This record gives sequence, structure tokens and C-alpha cells, in this order.
Amino acid sequence: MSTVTEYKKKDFVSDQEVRWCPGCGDYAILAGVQQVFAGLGVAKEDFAVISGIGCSSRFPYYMNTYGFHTIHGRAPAVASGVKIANPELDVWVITGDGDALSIGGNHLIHAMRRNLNIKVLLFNNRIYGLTKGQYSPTTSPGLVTASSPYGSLDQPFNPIAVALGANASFVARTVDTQPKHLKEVLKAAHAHKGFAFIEILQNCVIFNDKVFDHIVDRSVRDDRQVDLRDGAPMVFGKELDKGVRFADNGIELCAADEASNWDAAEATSADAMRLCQGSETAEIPVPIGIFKAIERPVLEEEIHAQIAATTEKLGEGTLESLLNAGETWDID
Amino acid sequence: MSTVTEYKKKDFVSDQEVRWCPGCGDYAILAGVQQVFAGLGVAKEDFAVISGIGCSSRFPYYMNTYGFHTIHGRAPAVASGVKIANPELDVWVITGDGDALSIGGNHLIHAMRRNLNIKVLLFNNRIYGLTKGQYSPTTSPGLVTASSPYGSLDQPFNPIAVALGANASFVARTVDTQPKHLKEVLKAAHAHKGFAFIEILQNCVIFNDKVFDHIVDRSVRDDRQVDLRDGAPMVFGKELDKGVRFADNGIELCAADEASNWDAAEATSADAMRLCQGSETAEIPVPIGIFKAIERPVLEEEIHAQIAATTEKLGEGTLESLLNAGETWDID
Amino acid sequence: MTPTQEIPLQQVDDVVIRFAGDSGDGMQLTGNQFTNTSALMGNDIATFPDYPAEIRAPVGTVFGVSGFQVRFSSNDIHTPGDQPDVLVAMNPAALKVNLADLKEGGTLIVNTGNFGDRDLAKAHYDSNPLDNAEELADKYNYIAIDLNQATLDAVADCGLTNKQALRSKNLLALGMLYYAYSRPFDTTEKWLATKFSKKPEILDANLKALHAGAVIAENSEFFAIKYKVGSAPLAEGTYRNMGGNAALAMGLVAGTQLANLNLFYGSYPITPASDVLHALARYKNYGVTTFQAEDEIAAVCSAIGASWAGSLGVTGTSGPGLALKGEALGLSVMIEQPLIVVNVQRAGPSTGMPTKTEQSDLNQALYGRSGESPLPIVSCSSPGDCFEAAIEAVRIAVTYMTPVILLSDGYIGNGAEPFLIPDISSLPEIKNAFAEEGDTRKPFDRDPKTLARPWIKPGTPGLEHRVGGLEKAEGTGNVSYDAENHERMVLMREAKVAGIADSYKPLEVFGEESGDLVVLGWGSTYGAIRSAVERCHNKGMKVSQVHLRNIWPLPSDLKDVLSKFDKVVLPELNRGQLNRLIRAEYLIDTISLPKIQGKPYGGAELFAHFQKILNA
Amino acid sequence: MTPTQEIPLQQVDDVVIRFAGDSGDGMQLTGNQFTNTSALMGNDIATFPDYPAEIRAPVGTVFGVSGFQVRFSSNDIHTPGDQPDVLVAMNPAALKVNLADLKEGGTLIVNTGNFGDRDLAKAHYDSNPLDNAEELADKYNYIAIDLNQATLDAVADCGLTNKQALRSKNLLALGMLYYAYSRPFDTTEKWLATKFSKKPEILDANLKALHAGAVIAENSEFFAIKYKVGSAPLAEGTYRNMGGNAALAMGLVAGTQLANLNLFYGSYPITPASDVLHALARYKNYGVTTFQAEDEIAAVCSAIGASWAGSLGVTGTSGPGLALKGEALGLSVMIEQPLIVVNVQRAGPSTGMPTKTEQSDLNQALYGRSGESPLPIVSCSSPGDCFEAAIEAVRIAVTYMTPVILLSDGYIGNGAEPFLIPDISSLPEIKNAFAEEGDTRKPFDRDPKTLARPWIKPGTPGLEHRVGGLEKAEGTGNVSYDAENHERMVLMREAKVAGIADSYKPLEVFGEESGDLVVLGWGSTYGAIRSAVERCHNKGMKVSQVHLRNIWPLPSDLKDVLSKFDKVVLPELNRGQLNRLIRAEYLIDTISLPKIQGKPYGGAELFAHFQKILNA
Ligand SMILES: Cc1ncc(C[n+]2csc(CCOP(=O)(O)OP(=O)(O)O)c2C)c(N)n1
Ligand SMILES: Cc1ncc(C[n+]2csc(CCOP(=O)(O)OP(=O)(O)O)c2C)c(N)n1
Ligand code: SF4
Ligand code: SF4
Ligand SMILES: [Mg+2]
Ligand SMILES: [Mg+2]
Repeated sequence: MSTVTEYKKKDFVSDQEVRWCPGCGDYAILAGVQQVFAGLGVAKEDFAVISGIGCSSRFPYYMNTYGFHTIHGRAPAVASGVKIANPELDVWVITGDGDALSIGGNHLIHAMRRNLNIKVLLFNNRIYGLTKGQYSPTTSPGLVTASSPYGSLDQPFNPIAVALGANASFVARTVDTQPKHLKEVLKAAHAHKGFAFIEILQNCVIFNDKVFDHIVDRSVRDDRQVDLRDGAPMVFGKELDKGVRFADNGIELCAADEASNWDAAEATSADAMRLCQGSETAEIPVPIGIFKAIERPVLEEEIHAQIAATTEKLGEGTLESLLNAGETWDID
Repeated sequence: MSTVTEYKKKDFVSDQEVRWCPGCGDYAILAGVQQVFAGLGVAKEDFAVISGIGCSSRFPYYMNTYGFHTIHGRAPAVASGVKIANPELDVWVITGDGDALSIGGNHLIHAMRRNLNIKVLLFNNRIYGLTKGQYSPTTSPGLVTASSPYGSLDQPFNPIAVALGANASFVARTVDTQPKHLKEVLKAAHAHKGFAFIEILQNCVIFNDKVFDHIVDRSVRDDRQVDLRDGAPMVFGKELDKGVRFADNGIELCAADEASNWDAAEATSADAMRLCQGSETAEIPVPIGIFKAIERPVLEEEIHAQIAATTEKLGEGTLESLLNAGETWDID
Repeated sequence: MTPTQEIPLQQVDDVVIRFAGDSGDGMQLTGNQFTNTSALMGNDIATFPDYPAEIRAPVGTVFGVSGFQVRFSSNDIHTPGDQPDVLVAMNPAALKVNLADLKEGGTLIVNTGNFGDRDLAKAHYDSNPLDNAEELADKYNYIAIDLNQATLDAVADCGLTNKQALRSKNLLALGMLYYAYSRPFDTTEKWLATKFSKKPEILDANLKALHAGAVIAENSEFFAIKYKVGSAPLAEGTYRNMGGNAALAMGLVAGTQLANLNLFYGSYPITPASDVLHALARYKNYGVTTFQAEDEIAAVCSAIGASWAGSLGVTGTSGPGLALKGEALGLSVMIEQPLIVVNVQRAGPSTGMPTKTEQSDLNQALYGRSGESPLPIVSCSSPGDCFEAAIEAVRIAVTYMTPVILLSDGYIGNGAEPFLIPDISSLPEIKNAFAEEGDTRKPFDRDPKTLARPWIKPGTPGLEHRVGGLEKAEGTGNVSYDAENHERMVLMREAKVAGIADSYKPLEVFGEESGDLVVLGWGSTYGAIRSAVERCHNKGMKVSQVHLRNIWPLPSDLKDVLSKFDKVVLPELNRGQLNRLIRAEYLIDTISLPKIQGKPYGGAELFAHFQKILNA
Repeated sequence: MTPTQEIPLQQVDDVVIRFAGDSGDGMQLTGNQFTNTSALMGNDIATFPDYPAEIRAPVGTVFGVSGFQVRFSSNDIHTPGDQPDVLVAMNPAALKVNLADLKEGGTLIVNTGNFGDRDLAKAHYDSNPLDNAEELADKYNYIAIDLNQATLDAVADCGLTNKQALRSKNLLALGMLYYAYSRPFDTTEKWLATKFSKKPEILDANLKALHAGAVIAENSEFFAIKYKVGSAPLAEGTYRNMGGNAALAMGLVAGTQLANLNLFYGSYPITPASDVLHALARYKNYGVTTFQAEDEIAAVCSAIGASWAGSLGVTGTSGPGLALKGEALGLSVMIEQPLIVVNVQRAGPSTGMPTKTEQSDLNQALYGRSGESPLPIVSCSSPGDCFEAAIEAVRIAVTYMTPVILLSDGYIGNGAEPFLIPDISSLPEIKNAFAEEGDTRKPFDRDPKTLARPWIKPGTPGLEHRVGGLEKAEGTGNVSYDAENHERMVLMREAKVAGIADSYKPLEVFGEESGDLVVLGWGSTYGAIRSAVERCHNKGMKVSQVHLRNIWPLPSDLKDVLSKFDKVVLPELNRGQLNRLIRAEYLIDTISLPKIQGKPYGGAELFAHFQKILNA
């Protein structure tokens, strides 16, 4: 593909009017992605941004790249076809908690399992935005919504745990309103060879306003989040003076210098599993950052290698060889 | 529901001819289930056995209970409706690795998340049997099948890990040819209040013969399996003289008396996650038994409690009250 | 504070008002208030909400315009009207989108407070359209008023921020129209009091704005005449204002009550069907369970499971969701158990225009499954009619042990009209035929009249058996690959569905039994066709109307009824889907009137078509 | 060891043999060997494999019977024949299921070695049907032989266990028939040598059994006459034996080669379509990628993605799987990109009878999507014809930028016939119209002739744009909720598909251009109709045949062609789905001949129908 001149963020801004509610967390994510794309050294025409249906899934319209606003829940399946057909494309999937985890759950976990080199950004606002506010598979029990007038009864998924169970090779979490962290995580995802899953905590001002405030609000953020960085100790707090460590097969708070080192490459993801499922209201901080990053075979590479090997062995097929294969006889 | 006289296995044998291949592992599972059902103290008419499509999914025809052979992948969704509509039924889902994890993956993980009191038996033969032998989402890479003439490239799911990621409240594994273990696990699943997921390693003599022999063959079984029992040490070997323990966030072999105790109730399932993903060919034995058993709210109970509470508050609705609710006016 | 009357009061029959503004301007709410007030005054009413796909599109954009049209009348009316008599435009975008529809000589109320340069730019106006005030005044009763400022003034002492205060401007506009059309305030006052019971300062501001609107209207003499619209000659009885989706939900509940069944509604949200889920979720004390499934397939499958377990399983969706349910519908046809699939249609194909209406899923309802899988189709003709149609769907599903598709659409689902609360005794009897312990019928034995099989639910001792999607042997229901059995079963399922037509009431013809033209319609075109046909009658044209409640199987008397007219015309909000069916069935050279613009037919529009056809 | 000829050798034209036994008895393999050998001898051939749903049903059961019928002829034939001349029944169940079909006077070979009490019980025989040997001998050339024992004897010195040895009994039966019909052994010998190259003792046993069969047949004088079937008057050229699913796969590959595209096949296994996936998985050196998706939805979506990325996306399935693809097909209609959906139909509804054939998905193909979503439908008429049909599907998809449904069915998918290898120069040109950097067309600008939009693939600099399932503005393809635009786009998509008919070759009428009766067919009924019509011609009846390659849009000359006949009859393996379409389109009072038994029409059966219709 072509070589790339430096881009500016604005090169990735399309001519379409943005149609999210004023104050929606999606704006910040859009800006972050546009900035990151500008700096990846990838030619603009080589980005393929693919989404399902939902507020979040309108994203491709606002990106001045190739974009495909598919149907509800199916973006990972479409993206799989795109990536296998043309591995040179830089394929990004934009999806919501309903799109990805409700109707699209199966495609998502299968894409994770197969480890295609695709990046999936899940905008988790714990609600169905576009259809006007029904509870989603990440909604906390008790929430009164349009479809749960007496309070939702469903137990939610933990998106990170689902991804670990499905053996996604890169699993991370970031926040709409933390642009620096967001961009770092996106860059790491891009650098990862294989499937990358990024949960982005996103605020829906209309139907689930402030749902993450107890974790992400400026006033509590430093004490309520611990940023997982591979090989680094799990420290947090404004002064990075607090730590988290594994002990007795559990997690506990500790001083910064006693914090366990985070190992994102641990193959079974057991520790990631332990970390991601803490209570959001307990004193142990909520982990963001990179839960997992391991290398394993990338499907589209394997496919094309097998094609190459077979072609090498059998020779390139032609119409001639196609028609005349097998046992034939002549009538004359 | 009615009180129950003691049943014999034959009471659960239907009048339909069994149509599996001679030697298929499904026969042994059928016999085990019939025996277990006979002893559960549940009236015959209260069993609802529901399946998708596949060799395994023909199971309901052979059970002399109410049975529903639905469509491919959808049994958990049908079963959810059955259980919510009539919580008094004892609902069992029979499915295969293709049915449950390929086309039906999403329904399965959502049923797990919701924690309906349903028992799911997944017959894992790592192949699509009924459609004549294509690789499935549990097939090991490299296998030559009808649809992978040059070897399958897909990385498989680990069904136990998927279930842990989706937060199933009961997760177990057993083996077609180990009737005692099979029956114990089925009984434990039945005793569990909530969703129970049981992976059953099952041999398909036609398309994937002996795929589990390195784990389940009589000659290696004792050394290649460790049975997870809640609260008991993880020991194995013919003389139960070998053990497994957690160490340094990994797993290692040890003497029986140094084996770690197994805790199936650990809420984050981190240890279960670590255990379930070992290599099948390494020296650490493959765990069977109960990986996880925790209590959490059961959806159909919550639903009916909410209905009861609302009815208590608003009074039982009648046609009268239905029609005349809201603001009305008279024309005369 | 009721304004005194100084200006002339004129009686009119029929008024159409359209409120248009930003999604955030509260236009739906304003329209609903006007509707409820008018309904309680005894007017006949019809409404047409038309809102954008975006939840809250950026302020001032053309695609963010939200409209609500209400028609109120002293006559019996059938549509929300063609051209509005009054247009309220809260900003330039609203003006741009709606002005062309306003009747010449109608009243145009424009909120000049939102016509700054940025507002104009957002609506892609090059110059301010209000600059041509004279032109506007020539053409309309043009009322330019800064509603923003007026609202700020009116609520100045409520202690609100400007932003909060401005939220009441819709009520100020409403007050103006209440004045002009002599509406009482009490309904809206009561509603506000409940809604803002915990926010007294907001309540106060809203009340002040509402009354200020009336005062301004009076003092400014914006309206040269005040209008009065008498009450409509509706049938005697008790009424309530009823939206289509709410009526449909109520009909489903009523149907299950009549059949002595619990209702299980498995659904996945989708516009414009979600409101059925929302409505049913509130009926917990009526034996209703709602299950928000992970997708449409799980939704229909859960409903199939619930029916198997002995509830009435219902699922609801819109077009693309119906496509996903096709495979499971085949299963339902095969196992012959009650199931209702509600499809509130929207404009397709694919995601299409989700907030716009269409009737283009009829083909899918008829044929969107593999194999020969006939099932009955029932359709709703107006918001209130959704109630009766839903009961009919329940009757058929339960009586004939069959899945039923119930077709509504966004236009009637979101619309509203006065609903005459029926006598309970007038509702049909519906018998659920559960097999009891000791029943000796085999699972696929059939009722000789309906050809329905028994409904045997798990938990019934002694009747254990298996069902499934494979072809089954007559009687036992065991799996069968026998060639003749398959043909017999296909024919049996076909005959069972065909036989449902025997249970229909005779078709009603509106107008003469024979004539030059019969208009055959289905679904939401009912009102527009009725208006147009009434107009034809007024002009002495020999035009009649036949409107289908049951689309499949077609009524047995339909062919006969149609044959008495020279021409058969079918207006549809699609490319002629019913038309194709009628042609194939009866080999009549029908005239199709397709319209596929995401919006309903108007009465005048159809009248013009009919005239042209008759003159051709 | 070729048996010497002592008994008379008679020339016959046309022979039908049916092999029937347990699923494990190797009947499919035996049939295939007979087929290949006969094909290589220059006979025309047609086959009909008919196997159970069970992979390996318990031995000896009726539902476990596997059958393979092969017809070979010195004439040009079109079906695998109605009644077999020879039936080989390997066990009681096979006899039970098949005997009724055997022609009176035909040859019945029964393996008496499998008629023990347990075998009889498994087939639910109360008494041994062979006890009436005389009756059998009266009616048939009845050959009772213990094939088990004969095989054990024949391979006694191969060092096999009894169980292994018995596996060769099918070859012994084959040898008998090779003798009776004067077939050479070399094709089968070669095949065995390859297959068992690593198991010499098995190879040896099989060869011994094959030859022993011939010897036994000769020595026993089981056959009073030996037959010879001359080579058929097939067109000159090189032939290969070709199964339908294999031909379809080959056609897809050829089509993409012609269009200079890579082929991406996303599929989920389902009977009887899986073999297309299996075949394509072997074409890796032809630029073919196969992707076994997690379900049918993912399969079609991956294909849509691949097309977007610049490959030809194809997906394949059978009825219930097509239902699942409906929503995505709507998307494909909306974004107007090439896509092929192969549907190898099976008997429905629902899971139905997966291994039986039917043509009952035509309605679903036409209408199984929400909204107005027309797309072209191409159909295959015979196993070999699948090749050409697939190329036609590629041509239409690529030329018109549209999804195409390609209909085959289990009967032709699993059947086989000699296939004349075409001249490459006779294959159509197909032009892929990718937009290149610098192209100034907008994404939804259209080719004035085809109305196709440009194919712009990601990776092309400067042409970045967005597509999706929402309605789009003419030209730009940006999202549009505009009423008039929607109607224009709906009409445009309709017109584009309708215009495809302009590219068809003129219809061929087999028989006179006018007459008493025209038989209009589509798909796999081709052969049976052709046989029946040939028979009509032989009897001087004025019957002609028109068979559709393209079902939608219908050929523009079809109405005209049909109008030249008094009667139009449509035989279909469904309840009249094409019939309904033809009636709606042309308002002709057609005669539907529906058959829905999971099995194909026979020529004689149809001939009888035609005769009756003409005499009515
Ligand atoms: C097949 C189908 N079913 C349902 C819908 C309706 N629908 C559109 S978006 C959506 C959920 C959106 O939620 P989420 O993915 O969380 O996105 P958000 O709007 O919150 O960003 C639903 C149910 C649809 N478009 N298509
Ligand atoms: C919608 C649909 N797609 C595909 C199929 C074909 N099909 C039937 S069973 C099956 C897979 C069976 O595999 P598994 O669940 O592992 O069961 P097994 O036969 O191995 O027990 C498939 C693909 C189908 N019946 N329906
Ligand atoms: S509804 Fe919520 S998620 Fe959607 S655009 Fe508005 S704020 Fe954002
Ligand atoms: S194919 Fe395999 S799984 Fe299916 S019945 Fe036969 S042995 Fe069992
Ligand atoms: Mg969301
Ligand atoms: Mg399997």
C-alpha cells in the first residue's frame, strides 16, 4: 500500500454532521480515535471502520476513511470477511454494549477465538441508547428503564471477563473522558498483532447519565482506578502512593512499593479474571488499562499461508486446469 | 406437582428406536441420564428435555419425558421461555459443541449470565457429527476434516473458560465412558440452584474417533485426570498418590498430601480459569468434576417475585381494570 | 386566569395543528397535551408524531426536527389530516422542513428568538427566511414572536437559570393555541402537577408559561378570530385516548384474559415496536411476563418455549427483526402451537428509515420462511383498532394452534385516537384447549372442525411426548421421512390455515355493494381511504371501500365482493404487495397505487387518484 | 480374469439399477463406481443417491437404508429413471423400502445372508418375505444369494477378520452387475488401488470380491441374458462425470476466474449444501478462500464484508439457513454490492426432511426480506447445469452490483451426470468494474445502462466513503430520510434488477413454438419434464417445454412465449410457488402440478399428468 505523509486529526474528520446528543461521551472517543489514526503511519485509505447499529455505531460516518455501518450485532462478522479478503486493511470495529454483547455476542466471541487482526472498540454505556433507553447486558440490576419499569432483574456480563473466557489475545479498558489513557490504549491495541478488544466506559447523558461517575469522575478517579501496565506495579492514587497486590488467591490493598507487578502476558488470564470482577463500589480500585496481551496465531495470516503453501504445491489454478481436472473421456 | 413414586431407568426409556451410530458415546450418556432422572424424586411429567440440532440433539426422542427437539443452536433460548413460563418444570438442555458453541454461542452465554435454573449438557465430540464431519469451535488446529482438507486453522474455544467468562454459576466437566463420575456430576448439577453447565467429553466413532483417548482411555485415565471436588485436595493417580497445587500463580505437580484444596465457590473463578486451560498433552492432569458452584439470584425466581410484588401492590388485573385504566371521558 | 373574550368566536369543524421544533423542544409532549385536552372536550382526534432517528440530534439541524401533528374535529375523522391549518415552528430548521405543507391562509407561528445567524446556518439557510415578512404575511396569518424572550419574561420570578427557564417555551406556545382554539387548561395543569410534583419551581414555571401564552395571544390579537370546535358525533360510551402500540399491548392482554392464559412476551427492542414491550412490562399484575431477550431469535424462541409450557407466547419486532425470526417461525408452523408475532412495520429495506412508516413487510410475513409454511396474518387499521386486531390474533392462534403474524406499522403504532372502551361482553370468547391427564388423543390428532391439534403442556401426567422441527407422522407426531406422510402433513397444515377463513365475520363494504370502483386496503391506509371514499360519496361517485382485517387466508367472500365493481384499486405503502396476492388468487386486473415515501397517504391525495382512475 | 461369454448378449438402450443397503454397506460408493465406469464407456448417465438423515443408523433398520440409483443409457437421458430394472437389496430393510419400486420382470438380487430373525425383526417384518420365493420368482428375475458367505469365501486367504472381510460384499455385488452389463473393471480397480494404497490386504480383498462377483454371476447363470448398453449420442467433446454440488463449486470458481476476482466463500455446514463448502475448500490454488463461520448470519455477513473489500463474496446454505440470512440480504440489497447466496433446497418447513429434496424455497428467495428488496434469482436444472448457472450468477452479481440467489436442490446437488467440458472461449466475459484512484464518480452514481454503481474498494486512495443499511441519498450515498429520495431509490433498485432481463438470451422452447400445452418449469424438474415431453412428442402430442434459468426478473419474452399455447402447466416440487408468480405477473389461468413428497418427479408420472390435462 502507499506510503503515508503525516496526517492531522482533521484529515480524519468527515463532512458529515455529527448526530449524537450534546454531551454524549461518544464525541470524546471520536476525537481520540481521529487523533490516534492520524499518528499511526497508516494510509488513510487503508482504514476500514466497521460498525453495527446503535448510537455508537454511527461512528464510521464521522471518520474520513472507508466506513461500513452494517446491521445490528454483525460488525465482527463483516469485519472478519473484510480482513480475510484483504489483510492489508487496518480494520476497526465500533460497537456498543447492546450491539456487541446482546445481539452480537456470538460473533464477538468467535472473532476473539479466531484471533483475526481486528480492533474492536466497545462503547459501554450500559444502556441501549438508540432505541431510547432499555437495559442492556451490562446494565446493573435494579435500574429502572423503559423496558424495566419495576427495575431490571438481569445480572450483567462483565465484558472483560467475557473476553478473557473467549481467549481474546488483547483485552483492555479505558474511559471516554480520559483522552490520554484512551489514546495510549488505542495505540497499544494497534501495535498488538491479533485481535484487540477495548471496553470504553462511555457516558450516555440521556438515558444513563453519570453511570460511571463513581469511577471516572475527576474527584474520585485517582482513587477509584488502577491502570494496568504490563510489567509495572499496580499502583494508584493521586500520588501513586497506593498499591494493589495478589494475596491468598485474592486481591488486597497495600502500599505502593508492595504492589504486585502486572503481567498481561499470563496465558490463562487467571489474574486478569480475578482483577476484572471486583465490586465497583468496594475499596479496591477498578482496573483500567491492559488486562491481557498475548501472542498467538493470527487467523488471516494462517489462511493466506495455507493458500500460499497449497498453491506452491499444486501450482496456480487456471480455467484450463479447473475444467480438465479429474477423470475424463472423449466422445467423438 | 404430583408426588413421585420411585422410578426405574426403564421408565425413562421412550418407544423410539435410537439412531446413533453403533459405538457412539451418546449411548452411554443416555443411559446415565435415564438412571439419574429415575432417582431425582421428580415426577416424570415434570421433566422438559430440550435440544437443538445435531446427533446429540436427538436425545429428547429417546427420553420418555416431555421433549422438544428445536432448531439449531436455539435450545437455551427456548428453554429460557419454558422455565420462565413454568418454573416448576425440571428443564434440561441437550446440545453439541456445534449447536451450543457455534451457532448457539450467544444464547448459551446469555442463559449463563441470567442464571436461570436450567441444566445444560454439552456433548463435546469436537466435530459436527450430523453434517458429516466438519471441524467445530472445539476442534484442535490441524485436524483434516471435510471442510478443512488441508487442516483446520481455527483456534478452539475452551468450553469451561467460556462458561467462566460468562459467569455461569455451576460449571463442570465429565466423560461419556465414566458413568459413575457422569452420574455424580449430573446429580450435583441438579442439586445446584441456578444454571448448570456440564461439558461431557464424548467420542464420535465416525468422524473424530478417539479424540479424547489421551485423557480418557482406561490405560491413562488415572494419570491424566484430576477430579475437582469442592473442599477436597486435588489428588489423582490410581492410588490417589499424586497431587496438584497452585504455586507462583501457576500450577504444579506435587505429592498428594501437598495438593491444594479445591474451592469451587471462589467468586471470580480465577483458579478455575487457570486450571481449565492447561495443555492436554502436558504432564499436569486434565481437570474434570466441578470447576465452579456459586449461588446467585435465579432469574425466573426474581421475575416471579417481581410479578407477585407488583400484583400485591396494584391488585390482580382484570378485563375491567384493564379497559378502564387511565383518563377517560363519556359521550352520551 | 382565563382570558376574556373580546374577539369573534367562530365555530369550525376540523383543525390540523403541527408543532415542529428541535428534538429537545418538547414537541411530542406539547402535541400530546393538545391531543388529550381536545379528546376530553369530545373532539374526534387523530395524531401523527414524526420524530428523527437521532435521540437528541444536535440543536437546530434539519435532521433533528421533531414534529407532532394533531387533528381535532367535530366530525368523525380518519386521518391526522393532509395540510396543517397551523404550523408552530420553533426554529429555522423546523420552518424549513414544514413550511411547504402549511395550508395557504393558515396560521404560521414562528419563534423568532431562534433565528440568529448560527441557527440559520445550522438549518442551511443562506438568508433569513423571515426577512420576507411581507410575503409570509400575504400567504399566511403570520405570527412572528420571540418565544424565548416571552418565556424568560413569563417565568422571571421562578428562580430558574435561563437554560431551565427556556424549557417552558413549548408550554407558552401551547397556551397560545389553547387560547385560539378555546381549550381549557385543566388537563395540562393536572398532568404538569403530577409530572413535576417533586420539582415545584419547574411546575410553577411551566404553569406560568402556559398561561402567559394565552395572555399574549389575547393581548397581541395575533388571532383575528378565536375558534371553537364542537364535540364530534362519536358513538355513545366511555372513551380514552389511545396510542396504537398501547392499544396493541392492551389487546394482547385482553386476549389472554379472555382465553384464560398467561401472556409471555419475549422481545428485543426495535423502533417502532419497542413501546409494545414497554407497555406490556407494566402489566405485571395481569399475568404478563416480559422477557427482553438477547436478540430477535432468542425472543421468538423464548416465546415458542413459553407456549410449549402453556402460556401464550408472543414476540414483537419490526421488519429486520422479523427477518431474523423466519427460521423459528418455521419451527412454530411445524409444531403447531399458538404464537403471535407482532410486526410494527417501518420503512425498509435493511435498516432503511427506522422512524418512518411503510407497509412493505407483507411479502415477508406471507413468505419469509423456508418450505411450505403457511400461517395466518392479521392486520391493524388504526391506533384504536390495534386493540381488536390483537384480540383477533389471540383468537386465531389459540383456536387453531398456529403462529399468527399481526401487522401494524409506525404510523398507527405511534399515532393516537379516541378509543371507545368496549363492553366486555362484546369481546369474543376464546377457548384454550389444553389436554388434561387421561386425554386419549394423540399429540397430532386433530379437531375435525378446526384441524387444530391438542395443546398438551409439560407437567401433564401421562401425556409425555416429543415435538420438534422434523416432519412428523400424522397422529403420533413421531419423526417421519415417509413421502406420502409428508405430502399429507403439508396439505393438512395448509388446510388448517385455509379453514380459518370460515371463522371470519362477513366483509363490510363501505358504500354501495356494487359500483365503478372498489378500494381494497389493509392496515394503516384505512383512515386515508375512508376520508377519500367519503369525499367520493359527497361528490356522488360510485366508489366503495373494503378493508381487510385478515390478510391470510383471504376472506372467502372477497372475490365475490370485488367482482361487483368495474375497477379494483389497491393503495399500499409499498410497491404493490397485496396487489400481487390478489392478482395471483383471483386473476383480476387490479390497479395498484403504490406509495413508498416513508409517510402515510393523505385523504386528498387518494381522492385525486380515485378521480383520475374513474376519469381514465 | 474376464469371464468367458457363454450366454446370449443383448443390446439394450436404457437400464436403471438401484443399490440399497445399510448406511454402512457402502451403497453410495458402489453406485458411484458403477456410474463412473458407465460414464467412461460413453453411456449417458444420471444418478439419484438417497441416504438417511442418520450418519450410521443402527444396522438393519428401515430408516437406516441407504440407496443409490444409477441410470445408464445409449440415449440422451434426463432423469435417473422412474422404476429400477435391477434392485440390489443387501438386507430386509432395504428390500422393504425399495421392492415396491422395482419394475415387474426386473432383476431382484437379495443378500440372503442378512435375513436372520434379528435382521427381520429390525426391519419390522413379521415373517420372512423370502419365504414366498415362488411369488418373487414369478414377478421378478429373483436372485437369492448369500453375499456374506460368498464374500467370506472369496477373500478367505486375505488374512482379514470376518468383520473386515464382510466389508467387501458390496464389491462382490458390483462384480455381478459388471458381468451382467458387460462393464470393464479397470476404472474400479484403479480407484481401489489409490484408495487402499496403504492397506494392501484390504485392496486385495476388494479386488478379489469384485472379480468373484463376476465369476459367480457367470457360473450360476443368474442372468439368463447378458446385456450391452451402447454409448450415447452425446455431443462430441471431452466429458467428466460431475455431481451437482461439485459443478456448482466449479462454476463459482470459473466465474470468478472470468471476472478476475478472488472468491470468498463464507458458509456454515448444512445438508445438502455442505459439499459445496467441501469442494471449494480444495480450490485454494484458485484464489479461493473458504471461511467456516459460526452460523449462517456470520457466513453471509463475512461474504458481504469480503465483497466490500473487493473479493466476490459467496455464501451457501439450505432453506432454514437462508431464513437466517434474510436480514443481511436486505443490507446487501441496500449497499448494492455483488454477493451470491447459494441455496441447495431441501424438504421443509423447519428442519423438515433434511436429506430429501424440494423446491419450496422459491417464495423465500423472492420475498424473505423486510421492505422492498428485490434481487435476481438464478436456478440450476441438472447436476451438470449447476456449472453454467453458477457462472450466470457471477455474471449478474458483478455486472449489476447486486446480491443474487442461486437455487439448486438436494436432488441435483447430490445427483451426477456426464458433463461436457466447455470450451473456455464459450464462457461469458464478465467485467468487474472497480473504481480506480482518480475516478470521479460518486459512490452511488450509476452506469446508465445497467444502473450499477461503481465498486469502490477500501484501499483505493481518494475515494473514501461510507456505506450502510440506512436509506441513502442518490449519488453520494449519504444517509437520507427524505421522502422523495426514498421513493426514487426504491424505484431505482427495482429498475436495476428489472433491467437484468435485458441481458438474457432468448428463451428456448423445446418442441413447437405453439401448441396445446406448454410445460413451464424451473430447477431440478428439468429432466423429468424433458423426458415426459419427449414422450409426448413421440405420441404426436403438441406439448412443448420452457425451462427457466432466470426466475427473477422473469424473461421479457416469457409472456409472449406462453401465450402461444392453449394451456400452461407448471410442475413444481412445492405447492405452486412459481405458479403464483406467473399468475400475478401475467394473469394467465395456469395449471399447477404440485408435488411435495421429498422426492423428484419421474418422467412417466409427468407424462401421465400431461395426458390427463390434454384429455380434460
Ligand atoms: C435486528 C435489529 N434489532 C434491533 C434493532 C434496534 N436497535 C438498534 S440499536 C439497538 C441497541 C443499541 O444499544 P448499544 O449497542 O448499546 O448502542 P448505543 O446506542 O447505546 O450506543 C437496538 C436494540 C436493530 N436496529 N436491528
Ligand atoms: C440453521 C441450521 N444450520 C445448519 C444446520 C446443519 N447442522 C445440523 S447439526 C449441525 C452441527 C452439529 O454439530 P454438534 O452440535 O457438535 O452435534 P453432533 O452432531 O456433533 O452431536 C449442523 C451444522 C441446521 N440444521 N440448521
Ligand atoms: S442517547 Fe446516549 S449514547 Fe445515544 S447519542 Fe444520546 S447521549 Fe449518546
Ligand atoms: S456421527 Fe459421531 S456423534 Fe453422530 S451418532 Fe455417529 S458416532 Fe455419534
Ligand atoms: Mg449502549
Ligand atoms: Mg459435535
